[in-house]
Parts: sequence; structure tokens; C-alpha cells
Amino acid sequence: MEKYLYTALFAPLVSSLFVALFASRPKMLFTGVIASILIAISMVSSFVLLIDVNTHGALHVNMMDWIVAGNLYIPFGFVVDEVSVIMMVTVTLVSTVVHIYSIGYMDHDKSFNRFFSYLSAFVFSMMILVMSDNFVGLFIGWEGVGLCSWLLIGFWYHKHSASWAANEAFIMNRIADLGMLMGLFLIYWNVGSLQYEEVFATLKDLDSVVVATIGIFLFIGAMGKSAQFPLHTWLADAMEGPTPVSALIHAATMVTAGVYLVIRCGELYSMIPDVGFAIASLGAFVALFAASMALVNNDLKRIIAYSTLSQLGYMFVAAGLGAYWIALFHLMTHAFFKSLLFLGAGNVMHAMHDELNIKKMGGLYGSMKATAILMSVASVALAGIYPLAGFFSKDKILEVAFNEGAYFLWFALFIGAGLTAFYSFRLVMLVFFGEKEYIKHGFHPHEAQPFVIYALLPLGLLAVIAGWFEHQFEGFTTRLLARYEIHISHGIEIVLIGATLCIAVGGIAFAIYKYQRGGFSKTWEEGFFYKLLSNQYYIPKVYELYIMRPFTMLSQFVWQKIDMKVVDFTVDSIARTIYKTGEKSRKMQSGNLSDMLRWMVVGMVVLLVLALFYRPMA
Amino acid sequence: MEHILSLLVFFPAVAGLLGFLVAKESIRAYGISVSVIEFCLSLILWIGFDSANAGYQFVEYYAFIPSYGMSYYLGVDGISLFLVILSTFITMIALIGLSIEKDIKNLIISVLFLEMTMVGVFLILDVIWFYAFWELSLVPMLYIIGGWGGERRMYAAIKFFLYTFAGSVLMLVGILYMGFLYYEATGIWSFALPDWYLLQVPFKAQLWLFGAFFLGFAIKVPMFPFHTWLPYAHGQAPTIGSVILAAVLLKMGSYGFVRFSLPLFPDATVYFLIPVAIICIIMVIYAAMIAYAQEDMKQVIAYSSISHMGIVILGTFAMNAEGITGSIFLMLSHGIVSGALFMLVGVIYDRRHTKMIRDFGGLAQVMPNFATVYGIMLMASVGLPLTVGFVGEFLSLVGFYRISWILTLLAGTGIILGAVYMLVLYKKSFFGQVVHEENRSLKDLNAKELSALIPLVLLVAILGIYPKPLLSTIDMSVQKMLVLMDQKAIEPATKELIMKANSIGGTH
Amino acid sequence: MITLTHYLILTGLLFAIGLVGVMRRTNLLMLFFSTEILLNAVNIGFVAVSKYYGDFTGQMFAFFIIAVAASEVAVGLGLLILWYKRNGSVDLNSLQMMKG
Amino acid sequence: MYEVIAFYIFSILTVGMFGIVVMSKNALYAMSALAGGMIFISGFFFILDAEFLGVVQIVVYSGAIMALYAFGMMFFDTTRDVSEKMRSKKIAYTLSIISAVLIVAILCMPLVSESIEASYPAMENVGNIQMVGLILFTKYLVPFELAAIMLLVAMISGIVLASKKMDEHLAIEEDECEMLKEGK
Repeated sequence: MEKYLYTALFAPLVSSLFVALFASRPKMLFTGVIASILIAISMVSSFVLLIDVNTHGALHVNMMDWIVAGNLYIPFGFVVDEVSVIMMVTVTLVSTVVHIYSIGYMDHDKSFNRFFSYLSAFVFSMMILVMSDNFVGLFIGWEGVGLCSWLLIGFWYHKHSASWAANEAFIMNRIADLGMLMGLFLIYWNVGSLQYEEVFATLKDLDSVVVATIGIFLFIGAMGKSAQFPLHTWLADAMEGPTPVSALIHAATMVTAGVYLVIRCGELYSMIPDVGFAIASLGAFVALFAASMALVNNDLKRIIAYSTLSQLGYMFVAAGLGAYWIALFHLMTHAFFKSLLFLGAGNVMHAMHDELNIKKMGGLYGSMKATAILMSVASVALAGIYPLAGFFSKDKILEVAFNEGAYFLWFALFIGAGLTAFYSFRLVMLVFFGEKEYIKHGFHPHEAQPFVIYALLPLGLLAVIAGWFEHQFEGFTTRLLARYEIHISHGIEIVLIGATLCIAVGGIAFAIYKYQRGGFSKTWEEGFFYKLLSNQYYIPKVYELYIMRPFTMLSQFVWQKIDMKVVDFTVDSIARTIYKTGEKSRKMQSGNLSDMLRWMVVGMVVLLVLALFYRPMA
Repeated sequence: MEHILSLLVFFPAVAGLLGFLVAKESIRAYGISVSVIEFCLSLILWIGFDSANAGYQFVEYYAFIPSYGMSYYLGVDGISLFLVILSTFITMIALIGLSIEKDIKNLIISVLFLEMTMVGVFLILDVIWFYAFWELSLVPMLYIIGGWGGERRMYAAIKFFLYTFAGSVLMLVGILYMGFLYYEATGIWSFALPDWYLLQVPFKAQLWLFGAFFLGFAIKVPMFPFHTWLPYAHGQAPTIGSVILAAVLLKMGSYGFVRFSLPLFPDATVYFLIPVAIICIIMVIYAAMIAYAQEDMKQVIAYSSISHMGIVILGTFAMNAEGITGSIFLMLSHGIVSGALFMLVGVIYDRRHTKMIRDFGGLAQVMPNFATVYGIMLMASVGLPLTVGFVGEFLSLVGFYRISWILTLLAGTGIILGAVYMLVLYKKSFFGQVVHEENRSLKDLNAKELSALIPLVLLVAILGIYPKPLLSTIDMSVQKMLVLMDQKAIEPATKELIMKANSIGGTH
Repeated sequence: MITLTHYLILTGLLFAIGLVGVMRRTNLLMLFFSTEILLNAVNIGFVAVSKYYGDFTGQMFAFFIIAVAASEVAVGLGLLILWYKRNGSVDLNSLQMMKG
Repeated sequence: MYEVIAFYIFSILTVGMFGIVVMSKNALYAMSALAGGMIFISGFFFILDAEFLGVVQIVVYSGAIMALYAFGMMFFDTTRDVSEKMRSKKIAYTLSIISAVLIVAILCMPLVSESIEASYPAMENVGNIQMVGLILFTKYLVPFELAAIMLLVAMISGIVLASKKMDEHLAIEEDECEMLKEGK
């Protein structure tokens, strides 16, 4: 089975390196095809491994040593167990679709080859992240996806906003990575190893404060990658990248890495329920917070990005409350329908010549039937309507929150579900139905190439059916992850599901009702809340005003005032003093022997005085 | 193999002398071939090196002035081996990538002499000779900066020379006092480092000696607040000078800490641990902030060097195998990465005759290969895993975490700030539209530059993925040194700290 | 009783007289005379110490000092004459080549 | 008792003579006083049982050196008074007095090295001259020979320097002169 493991892991790397050879050449179609095929091979291998793990259990290989110093031993080791194989399958599946889709999407881009090189490199990093058997290996993938994300967000580097967003994403992630590194250090110095197995085996011997600290540090890392508040601003800005990138990285895979980390460290977090509850609370907050921002945004991709943020919040609620398999389940289903949503949005953008303002669209259904249907399916799934994928996973999370007695969290998520349904359908309505605004702006939309649509079909299918495998999924993953018992009586459960469905359907219905009639009146946009939400709670402004500008000013100050005017000036003034002393005392050398003799006598007097008063210690 | 160390040290100097006889047209080829031979010699040294032996190897010993204990004493161990290879490698790369035409003969001869002093510093075990090589290394560098530098080259060269010289003079006093202490304790004079290792220095004397050595090393590193010579030196030096200065000369200071301060004065090291660590953290953050504010591309990298050296020193003072091994590895990786970055700045300077960031923009469109290489080096500088930069930085920080978590956290902000200034630099100069017309016609890397840069890129990747052969060799010698420190320690607190720093468990 | 201190005080006095000469005189020849005084003052000191400690090293030193003084006069006078030939004066104020 | 009287007489005479040397305006007087002073110093040597040195003092100083000075002075116009421009006499005198006081103060202080041990102690029943010979030709043989060579060199150089013709200038000196002129 090892060969499948290595195939799954290294096929993307081979793809990336091979395509990189042609990176600076003009478009070559075969690069995209070969990259897609190699990723597909990786996907097939992942499925083979899924079956294998199901029958034979986890697979663990140690490829080679990496860092060996002192007591520290870090190998390149890979483990394929119930959790990682689910991630592998999800990642490679979405990646394959995105690769194929990109052949169509990037058709006219002059950096076609470069794009596929980066995209495959991302898949490789993600595979390392999920397959590694130790924390540092995970960190390699963690940073690797960060790098690829930087490259891909800034793919159109000639755009100022793109390169700015890329840097923002990288730096925000770095802040969180520091927290994660601290967590790793703490683990190492308490356990003496960074292998998952050994760490989890020795955790129970540790002081609970230490475990809690580790948990917090690791979660800080997860917050960066998964764009949790207050490090969330980069995700919306990351939409500057090409849309397939948003689908793959900023919806389906990379941003869920934080959730994956918490699931992976489930044994750790289950020891510290308080920290877990804090994570869940933050998750619930973000779920609501992001959903509220999605309500008013007019940028097609940003709406979906906020939706992603909100769904990540749901995942963290589940993971924080100890329902790890449910978090993983939602992660998977979300990957399917959210990437579908993004890719559909990509089609729309293509049709609209990269126009993103949904107010300028409307009535696209006429010209883009397939895309409209796929996106609607994805939106329904996202809203959590039975029997689509989102219903099963999201509803479970609400149940968990209720089960834990965290009614407040439950309520937040409940409201969030309504908002989700509303903004999803606001988007669908504004884009595909209603008045044909695009005609005013002179667009001529057209449907994407057929193979692009066919590539999306698997995702569409999965968005519908993925939820039906809930019980198999639970059985499979709980072999490794902690089981989660729900103690709610059947009656209440039905009521809860009913309530959730109602609010979701209500949200949808409200959106359809409102936007059929041309949406909200202009007066809404004058309101305080509207402004607050559309400015993202002014958080980016706050960051700009109170972090970036002061930092720049402080840097200038430190350089010009402290380094130049104090430190360097001190050094120079020492030199200048010596120089000036020389200049002044130069006059002593009048050249007159009498004067010199006089100075000699002065020197002698000084020495005599010293001889008289200074007695060295005998 | 018996005299390979002497050969390594003096071959470049002899070749440099002979270089006066070589015709001007062929001097470049001559210089490159000498440096290649020297590099091969250092590789032979590595091949012949017994990596299971933690002690000194290939030792050569001749009594030089026996009545005063001076000897010609060469030896190599895991700590110095790779620094020697780094020196020869960087010299070779720098000569390959050399683009100066003016008075090239003297320049190449200066570089070869510089190579002798660098290799000498790392190989010599007699402290008087060490001092001699240490000081001699200033002279060729003074010529290189003063002769081929920018507009304010004289100011920069003299500042560089006097500043570092002032520091090392105090070190000389320390050396003499240490020799005297040895004489007092044993009745014979000796300036051989292995002899000194056996001497237990009284605590008070350790403090003074540590201070004297510290000043010499700290100025060379350069540590805050003794760093101001570095930006001038880098700003004015020609590319080859900056490359060697950043890649090797700064490492002499940090090597000095590992070779002298730690094993000779373990108690003083522990006593001054926290103050030094705080200086390191100031260096990391302060230099990173200044780097962010710079307008000159070369200055950004110069200040980033200071920032990285802060982590190197921090790792050295971690007092455990992880930290010290990591810091030595970080010296190597910083040598490779900063050398490469300075070469890259040199590449663009040769084309545009400016280093100001505002004169660039959109370079990625006109020079894709250049942008790629620059990007790789930038990522290595930022410390991305699987590049060479990560291993050393990770180990250094891991090591120091055992001493203090809060200081490690503060030092860790260096990796954030590092990303900030590097990415901003990259964005400003490579991304965006081409604003200046002159930049449209820039040529991408030529064959000569590629042949200098590709080995560096390969090294960045290879050592990032498989650092183990280096790490295990370094680790062996470092562990031996730690045992020595533990045995020599006088104060119980020192023993306790070394014990704690090297054991697992109980960290908060 | 004459003790060593008497001699040393005398030496000091003579030396001071020599110093006065060294500083006061600007005629080079006179300057030479003053340096002779300095040398002789020291000589007395050496011999006195030699006597009172019963050690001959002092006398040896005095002996060599006399030799040095003789050579000095020989060379010094030669130079002085040369200078006089060139400048027609042996005044110090005509001699300011070492101005810094 | 004679010793005391002799010491004081010689002291007064020496100080007086040297005072004249330093203060006199007439070169001839100064030289004569110097010669006198030298002879009185030899008196001290005799008091201090250093007969050989006393003789050497008279022979070398009063004989050879003073003769040299006398010959040297023939080159200069010695009949005229020496005209010296004294600048800031006060400083000179103050410095001299301070140094004199200091020296005296130091010398009057109890010596640090009371317990000094003679490395060449005077032997019983060996005369001064004999003793000098013994030491000079054993321990100080090399310095003695060197001193001899030094004297020879000095003599030759003195002759060479003094015997240059009046109008003959060295080329370097001319350059120097011009440089000086240009400098001013």
C-alpha cells in the first residue's frame, strides 16, 4: 500500500515541478492536462487508500529523517488513518475538479502554465499537511499552503490589490503560525517528541495547565489558517486571486486546515473542555459575524467568502464541543458544495468579463442554465435543506450545541442558519433571476465550455448525496476519533430539526420574496447597520489605522530618529571627539624645540605626581 | 591528508601572491580556478572527516614560540567544518558572479587573501594566531570596500575598520589576561584553545573575560547597539564585498561565541544569559522594523542580516544541543541566503545602477527568472519549511524556549516582521506594473549570474530537505562541548541550568 | 652624617637646575650644556645609591652614561656645526621644521 | 666629619657652577663654569669611594668633552653675549620648581625597597678599581664593547659632520630648504 501512499503524495509534486519547467513560456494546453491527470492519479490513489484503511486499518510509513539534533528527532513520516484519508480524498477530489475546471477558466491567461504549477504545488503541500505523522510535518504543509496561497492570491501580480491581499494573507498567517510554533515548542519540551502517537500517549501525564496552554497555542495557529476572528480579514481580500483558487484554497481545503488541526488533536482538546468551549464560542460568534457581513455585500466572491468564514465557525463549534467526527463531516460536505458555489461563480464572472458586482447582474438564468442550476443546488445544500449534504452535517452541529447545554451557542447557530439561507438566495436571486441589469452595462454573457460544466457535475452530485453517508462516515471515522453521544430525546430532536429547517426555508423564502420585487429600498443602505456591515464592522479600517500605519510610522521613527540620530550619532560623535581632540592638540606641535622640551617637562611632572601618589598594590 | 588544513589556510594566500604575476586578462579565470580548487579541498576535508569523532581532527601542531606558549595549532571539528566549507563556497560563488572590471586584479587578490583569513579563523586553535587572522581579515575587506565601493566608500570603510578593530583590541586584552591566568594556574604559558578548555576560570575573572570577548564578538556579529557600521559597509561595498561580509565575516563573531565564550566561561555565560538574550531580541525586532522602513534594497537585506543574527546568538545562548546546533546551522543557512540576496541586488544594480526600491516595480514581468530566484531566496530568508532557513531558525527557537518562553515569543515576532519587510520589498519591486521606462528593457539573468545563483538555489532546497548530515556532525561536537561546559562550571546554578536546558519535561 | 637622602636631594636639585636650563635656553650650545648637567646629576645619584647599598651596578651605569654623554657630544656638536654653517645661527627659534 | 664638610662644600660649589651655566649670557663663562662643575662632581665620586669613576669623570668630562666644546665654540662667535629670546619664563621656572619639589619629596619619602639586595656586593679587601674591572669585564663585557663601538661611531660621525666644507650643501637639504620656504 505504500506505493499508493507515495503516489498520492508525490503525484502533485511531480505535476508541479514538471509544469514549472514551462512556467515562463506562453500557454501550453498540455501542461494543464498533465497536471489534471497527475492530480487525478493522486485522487485515485487516495480512494484506494480509503478502501484499504477501511479494511486493513491505518498505514504508517517513515520515509526519511529530517531534523535530528539533541533530543529532537523529526522524520518525514506519513500516516494514513481514518482522518487523514478522508481529508486526502476530499482534497484530491476537489483539486481534480478544480484543475480540470481551470483548463477552461484560465484559457486566455498568458501565465496558464505557471498557474498549474502553483496549483499542483498547493495540492502537494495540502497532502503533506494532512498526511504527516508529526507536528512539524504538519507545519511544513501548513507553511507550504501558506506560500502557495500567497503565490495564487497574488497570481495577477500586476494588480496592486492582488499583491497586497497576498501579502496580507501571508502575514496574517505568519502571526498565527508563531502561536503554533510556540505550541510545538511547548509540546517538545514536555513530551520530548513531536510525533502524534507519542504526544497523545503522554498527554495524560502532563499538568493540565500545560495541556491547556498547548491547546491555546495550537488553536492560535488554527485561527490564522481558518481565518477566525480577529485574523479573518485576509480571507475576504484573498478573493483577488483567480476563482479556481478561491474554490480550492479559500473554501474547500486550506482554510479548513485549522479545523483539521483541532480534529487531529482531538485527544488533546478533549482533555481541556474549557478551552474547547472557548473555541466553540468563538466559532459561533464567527458564524454569526461573518454571515451578517455576507448579508449586504455586493461582491459575488466576497459573499461566498464570508459564507465560508461562517461555515468554518460552525465547524469550530463542533470541534470545540468535542464532536470531532461531525466537524470533519461538515468539513467534507462543505468542501463539496462551497467549491461548487465558487466554481459556479467563476463561470458567472467569465460570462460577465470579471465583473463582480451582483447588482449589475440579474436574469442570467436565461443564458447560463447549467451554471444556474448547479449554483442553486449548492446554495440549497449550503442553506441546509433536506436531503442535501448541508442539512445532515449542519444540523448535527446544532444538535451538538443543544446537547452540550450551550443553548446560547445553539441559538447563535440557529440564527446563523437563517442568515445563511437568506444571503445564499439573495445571491442566487440577484445573479440569476430578476431584472437583467447586465444589459444596461453592455455585457454579453455566455455559458462556459461544456467540459467545464461536466467537471462540475461530480461536485454537484456530491453536494446532493454526500450527506446520505452520514452513518457510514460516523462508523468509519469514530474508529479513530472520539465517539460523540447525543442524549437528546427523539422528540426534541425532531423539533430541533424542524425548527432549523423552518428558519432555513424561511430565509430562502424571504430572500426570494424580497428580491423578486427588486430587493430592499434604498433607505436601508443609509442605515447605520447597513453601513456597519458593508464596511465589515470597520475592522479592516481599524487594522489599517491602528496597526499598519503606526507600525510604519514607528519603523520610520526607529530608523531615522533612534538608529541614525541616537545610536549611530553616538558612535560618530566618539569618533568626532577623538578627531577634534587631535585637531586641537595639533597646535601643541609648534615645531619649536623649546616648546617640545617644555611639554616633555610637563609630562615628567605628571609622571612624578603619579609616582608620588599612585602606589600599585604590592 | 596530513597537512590539508595548512594547505586550506595558505593555498589562497600563496595563490593570491602568485596572482600578481598573472596577466590582467586571465586573472578572473585564475581567481575562479583557485577558489574552485580551494572549495574542492574543503570538500575533500569533509569527505575525510570522521563524523563519528567529536574531537579535533587533522590536527597539526608545531611549537612556535614555546617559551610563551604560542604554537601553530590547526584542527577542525563539527562546529568549524561547515563554516570552512561555507567560506570557500561563498568565495567561489562570489568570484564566479563577479561583475567588476575596474582594477580587477587587485580585487581578486584581495578576495583570495580574505579567504585565507576566513578559513584561518575557523581552523586555527591557537588563540594568538586566531587573533591575527581575525584582525587580518579586516585589511582585505577595508580595501574591497574602500577601493571598489560606492560614493561614501571611504567613510564606510574606515568606520568598518575602526569599529571592528576597537572591539577586537579589547578582545586581545582578554586573550592576554586569559593566557596569564593559565600561566598562573599551571606555571606554563599556553595559548592553545584545547589547553584553555581544561582550565577552570574563577567566577570574577570569567565575568571580566566574558565582557572583553563579548565586545569583540558583538561588534563583529553585529549586535545592537554596535551594529551601525554594518549598513554603511553593506550600502557602500561592492557586491562581492557584501556577499562575503554577510555570508562569512559576520559568522566569525557568532562562531567566536560558540568557540570561546561558551566553553571557556560557562558561568559567565549563564550569568549574562538573560541580558544577552534581551539584546538579541532587541536586535531581532529593532532591525526588522528598520529594515521595513528602508528605501534601499540593499539596506533592507543588511538590516535583515542583523535581525537574523539575533536569532543565531539567541540559539547559541540556549545552552542546549538543539539551540546551539540550530544556531550553527542558521549561520550556514544565513550565509547562503544572505549571500544570494546580496548577489541578486548586485544583479539588478549592475543593470540599473540604482538600489532604490522606488526605481523598480513590476520586475517580475521583465525578469521572470530573476524574480523566481529572488522569490526562493526570500522564502528561505523568511524561514519557510523545506528551505534551508527554517531548520536553523526552528532549532534555535526550540532551544531557547527551554530558557524562557516569553523571550522566545518575542524573538518569534521576528518571523512575522521578517515576512513583513521581505514581502513588502518583494511587492514593491517585483509586483505591480512597470512604472519606469528604463525597466522595460532589462535583461533577465545571464549565464554567468545563473551559474553563480543556481548552486545557491540548489543548496537552499537540498539542505532544507535533508539537513541531517550536517546537523548530526555539528550536534556531535556541540554535545561534547556541552559536557565540557557542565564539567567546568563552578557555580551550582550553572550546572543546574545546563542540566535543565538539556532535559525534557516540566516546561511551562 | 651624610646619608643617601642628602645625595638624592642634591641630585634632585642639580636635575632641577638642568631642567631650568633646558627650558630657558634657546641657544643650542647652551642646551647641550644643560643636558650635561642633567646627566651628571643622575650620575651622582647612581653612584650614591651604589655606595649606600654596596652594589656596583650603579657605578657601572654611571660609567656607561659618561660614555653615552661623550658620544652625544661628539655627534651633537658635529650636527650643530653643520646647522650653523647652513643657517648662521644656532638659535632654536630658527628650527621649526617639525611643525604639526 | 671631613666627609660632611666636603659634601657641603662640593654641593654649594656644584650648584653655584651649574647655576652660572644655566643663567650666564656669555657662552665662555658658561663653558668654564660647566668644566668647574664637572670637576667638583668628581669630588663627590671620591667621597663616595668611587675613585675610578672620579678619575674618569675628570678625564672624560673635564678633559675630552670640554675640549670638544671648546673647539666647537671656535666655530661660533663666542665673544658676543648670547642673545636669547625667552618666552614665558614663569612657566619654565614654575615647572622646574614643581619638579624639583616633587623629586625631593619622592626622594625624602621612605624608600619602598628598603630590603634591596646587592647583586654585585662590594667584596672585602678588593679595591674600587679592581672591583670595577672585575665587573666590567665579566658581566658587562658585551655592553662595554658596544659602548666602545658606539664611541668610535660617534667619533667618526662627529668628524664627518664637522668637516663638511662651508659652501657644500647636500641635495636633500636644499630641497628641504625650498620646501620650508614654500611652506611659509
